[in-house]
Amino acid sequence: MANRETIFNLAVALLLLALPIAANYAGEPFYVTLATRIAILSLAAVGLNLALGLGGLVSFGHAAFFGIGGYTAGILASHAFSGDPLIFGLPGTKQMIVIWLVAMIAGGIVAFLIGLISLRTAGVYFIMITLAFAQMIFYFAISWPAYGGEDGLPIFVRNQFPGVNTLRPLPYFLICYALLAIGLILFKLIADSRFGAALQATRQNEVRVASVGIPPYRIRLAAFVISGMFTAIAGALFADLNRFVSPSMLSWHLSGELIVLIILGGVGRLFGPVVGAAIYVLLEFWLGGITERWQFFLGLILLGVVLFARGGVVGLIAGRARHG
Amino acid sequence: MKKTLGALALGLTLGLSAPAMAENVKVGMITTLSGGGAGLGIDVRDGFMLALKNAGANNIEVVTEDDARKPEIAVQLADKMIQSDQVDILTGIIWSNLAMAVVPSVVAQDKFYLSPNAGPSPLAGSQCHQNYFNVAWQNDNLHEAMGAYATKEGFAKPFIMAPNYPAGTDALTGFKRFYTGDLAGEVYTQLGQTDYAAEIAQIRASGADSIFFFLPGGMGIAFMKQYAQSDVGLPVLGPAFSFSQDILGAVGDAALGVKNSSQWNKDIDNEANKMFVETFQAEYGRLPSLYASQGYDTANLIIAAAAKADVKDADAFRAALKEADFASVRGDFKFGNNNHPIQDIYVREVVKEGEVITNKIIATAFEDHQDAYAGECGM
Amino acid sequence: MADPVLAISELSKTFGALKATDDVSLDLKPGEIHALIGPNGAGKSTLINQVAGTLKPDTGSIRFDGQELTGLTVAERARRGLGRTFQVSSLAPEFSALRNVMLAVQSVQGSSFRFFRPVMRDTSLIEPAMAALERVGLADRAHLPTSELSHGERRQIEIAIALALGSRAFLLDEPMAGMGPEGSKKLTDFLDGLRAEAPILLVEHDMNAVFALADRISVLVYGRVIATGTVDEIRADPEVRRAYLGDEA
Amino acid sequence: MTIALFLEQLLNGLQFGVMLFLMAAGLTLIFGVMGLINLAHGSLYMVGAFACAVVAAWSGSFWIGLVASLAAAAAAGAIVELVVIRRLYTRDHLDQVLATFALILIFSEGTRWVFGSIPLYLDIPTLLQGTVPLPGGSRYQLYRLAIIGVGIAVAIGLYLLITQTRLGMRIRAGESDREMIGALGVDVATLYTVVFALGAALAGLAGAMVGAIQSVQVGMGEPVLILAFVVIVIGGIGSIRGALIGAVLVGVTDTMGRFLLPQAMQLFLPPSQAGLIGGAIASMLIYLLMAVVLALKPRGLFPAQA
Repeated sequence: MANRETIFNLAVALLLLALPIAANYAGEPFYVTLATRIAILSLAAVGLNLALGLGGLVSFGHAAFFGIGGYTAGILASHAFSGDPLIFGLPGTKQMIVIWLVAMIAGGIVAFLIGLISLRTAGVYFIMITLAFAQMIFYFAISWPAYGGEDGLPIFVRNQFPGVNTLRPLPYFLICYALLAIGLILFKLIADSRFGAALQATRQNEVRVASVGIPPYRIRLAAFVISGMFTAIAGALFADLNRFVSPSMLSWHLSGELIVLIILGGVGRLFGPVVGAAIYVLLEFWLGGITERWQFFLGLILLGVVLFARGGVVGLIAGRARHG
Repeated sequence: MKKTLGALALGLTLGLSAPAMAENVKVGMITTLSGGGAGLGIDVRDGFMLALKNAGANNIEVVTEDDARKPEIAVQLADKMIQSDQVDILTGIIWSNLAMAVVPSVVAQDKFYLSPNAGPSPLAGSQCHQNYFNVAWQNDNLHEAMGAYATKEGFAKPFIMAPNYPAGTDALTGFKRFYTGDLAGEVYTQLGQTDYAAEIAQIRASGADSIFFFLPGGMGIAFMKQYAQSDVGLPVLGPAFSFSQDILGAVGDAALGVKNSSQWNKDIDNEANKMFVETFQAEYGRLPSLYASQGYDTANLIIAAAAKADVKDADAFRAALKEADFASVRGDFKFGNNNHPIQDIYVREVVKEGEVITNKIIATAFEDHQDAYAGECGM
Repeated sequence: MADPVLAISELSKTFGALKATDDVSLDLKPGEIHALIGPNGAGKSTLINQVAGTLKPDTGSIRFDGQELTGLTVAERARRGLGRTFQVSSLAPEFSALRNVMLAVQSVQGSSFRFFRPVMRDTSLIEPAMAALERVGLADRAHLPTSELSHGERRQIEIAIALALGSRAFLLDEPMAGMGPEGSKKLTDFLDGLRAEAPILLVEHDMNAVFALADRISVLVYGRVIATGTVDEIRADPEVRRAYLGDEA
Repeated sequence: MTIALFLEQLLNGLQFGVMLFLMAAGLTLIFGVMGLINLAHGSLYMVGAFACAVVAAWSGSFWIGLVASLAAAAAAGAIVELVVIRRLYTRDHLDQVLATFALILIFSEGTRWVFGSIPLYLDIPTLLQGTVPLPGGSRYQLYRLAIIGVGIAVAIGLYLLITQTRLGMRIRAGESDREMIGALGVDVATLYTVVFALGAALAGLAGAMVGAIQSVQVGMGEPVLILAFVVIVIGGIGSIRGALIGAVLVGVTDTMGRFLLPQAMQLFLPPSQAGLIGGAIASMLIYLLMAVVLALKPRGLFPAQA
């Protein structure tokens, strides 16, 4: 089924891989860093897209999972660095794979707890209660002194991945790119699966789903947990990219930005988050280089997209979404 | 008058840089120019640029970028400046949390970092680094000065207050390091809090004889306005941050009489400072703040070091920086073992000069003060 | 006589001052079509919604296959075999007819928590769904989005969904609404055969269909059942005549 | 701790709540009538504060500044409604969140462009300077009592407006059935512009009144915005009564939490630890309150008719 959207998606995937590699060999490693940032934010937004795009769950609190992933990386690395045991005598670690697993589990558990209460509500109430939970965690992180509070927590040397020199920009980019690819494949599989069918139907018509005997609450909760896990892994990657974690990863601005990425790219579209993240990061970088007033122009551009490009950029290019 | 001063200073600086023809230096400035707290970044940048202009230092190229007060953007910009712009020195960061995000990885990549404002304690102590120089103060310094001043003035029951975040706890710790008497109360407010009625009621009920508070930015403005209206009327002490020139205008008469600690003020009597204050006003049409003075000193430190050594020769340049052989607007200035300043800290009082509300030095809290973390630094 | 499949007893529900359901008792026996008629606003849909679980009754009980339904969610009741259609069709509008029915199939298979196999290549879902659509005569429209189908066709999808659920009782809320005479005739024939599979509680305004199909009829007026009986008994019932025709006789 | 201090703190909580109500009332009104989530409400609050500060500095009178703040915020609201917001009524909440998020960026950076980054000066009017005695020997700031008064007046005014006037009738009709009032010949477009401008004016009023005791600077609207959302969600979105009760609940919870929690912690912790931990919990308290309310009543305390 090689339709326009598939071709467009492939082109985006190839560009996101080829450009950083080219930049690296052209002696411009910074663009590799920029592409890494795009890949990581994309992965976080792919996670949110699962809840928001497929399930219609407008979470204004996904920064919570992003930050939890980040703090998992930071805390495990800092314990590995200092040699102090974590809890129950368990040591910290510098292995990314372990960190990702722990981040996923931590993100999943918190998403389960937040979802358990939040999913009782709907609409604007859901938007606001997810925001409230994220704010709770944000304030906790700021005022909890053990891991740096507002000052944040540095990761002195980027964590390790077997057989890869993660300190150099390109290999680290490739790790992030690979995880994004896995994330996109999982998203596609889930969207097309029985669970995905139930989830998308829940967004369209909750009563219908219940009256065929599928419990919408449990479907949504599962989607929210999976979504939180994706975003938590992205948070761990982001911490390693910056070699630093701070409560700003938990701020409501970040939750807003993740939503912005998705709308910019196209809600519910497979590559919506990727396209959105690429445009947002490049705009931020490009405008920031031109003028101190870049936020003003960023605002104007976002406004233009909402008002005149419904369905986001992917929608603009590949036409309306179709469901089988 | 203004012209002669400028020419004189120009001559002085040229005289200094005459021996070795200064090598080119590329400086990356990451500072906050948009969003909350942009005023501080703008002052640091303006002070820095003014110093380059006054010295005619066209061998120093500056790349300036806005971090919007977000750590992850600051880190990204640092990567860009090192990887793409190939800068030799980074500077400009205002906030401790951003400094903690950027500095360790910058110095690990063998670049120099000169802090014009933030001085978080880990960077002064256990995580100090030979390539990291702080040209402002260690975060605790101004609070320590106020603690010493409170002791000297015989206050017996201060009520102390700061926001609940690391710089806030450091502030109260710093104060208590030099004030060891009784406290009427110790309160941590929420970061970003704007209403202080509850705290003011507690102060009134606590039987305090004075108040020490650290509330930077809008929080301090809000507290001072509300406090002045409350008729509590106790003497107020604080660090310079809540009473710097950029904020006093918004607080208005409510700030008059407040004692605050600073390593700089516009009435410090030396040639460099006179020229700084004069030319800053001429250039930007406003009085300089302490942030501007720190930016100005940072630039002059770089100019002086670049005149002595090539920045590509890291060891020589580091030694040149460490000498701190420049005319600081603060007067005496030298670096301690941990590359943090050893300097005098003054007590200022907020006064009205004509229609302008500003600060005047009334006492010296510390002479040649060094921070408390220097001993933890292995250098 | 066989035990009733569905037994509603002493059910009441009020909205503010309005008694939408007033001490209603009725039952549904195996193999029968029990029609529920009454003027607009008599509380027919409210009653269906309480049985299906979308509304909570204030008092009373609903037993299905001898088990109490009170306290169970909509989804749990559906899984026990209560298949319903809605007065205003309620489908997933972006999905095709086929995918709507496939949802019911996956529910029956108890398998909504499968994350990887693409549904559109899953014959174990597609085949039963197509079979159900075929039975209601919609096989050739299976791949169109439901938002592009007519009202009547959406009704048929709902019935196909109830079939695919393998329901052991059907709650059909005005299935004939929005259908032309020919469609109504076909559906009437279809329902006639369906009762052998599972009994039907039928809310319907089309009296030709009701009189043609119903084994028993209950008449609901202002939330109360004023009469229950065979077609002939109801036709002759004076209270029903009064309620419907204003007949004083 | 004395009874007098406790009462004073209660009054502080009430005052904080009333302040939040001024902000939340406009937000909930706009949501109730138009179904719009307006993240840019905080920007209108900022517009009010800046207008008041600038005009008060120019004219020398706080009161002229106050009038200017109402006018400026209402005008800004009307313009935003005409240019942007009216295209969003038919969109889902997602588009509204993004568009009004973009408006925050535009307003904040635009204001900084015009006024710079340095906070502006705005003092309370001479008439309301000073304090009045409270029973129990304490003193209370007159201006804060005035805020409570204004808040109560606004609550009564809104109640009368909605129950007693033609405009209010239309607003209520708009809440219950949007298509219907259009069909009845009411000019819906104008009604919406008026309601939006009214909500904006309330935000502007709050900004001006609060600006006089806080700090007039770019970004001042954002923390208040989040609190206002917490308030209307607790109260039930669209309900003015809910906003009032929600606001007072949040105000009192926050103030009493900040006041009492550190003291309670002192029972088993050293003072500076107690302050830290108590403060940390206090800062999460209102979000906790919101989570509890929504867990028990998913549509808030006073759900408006759907």
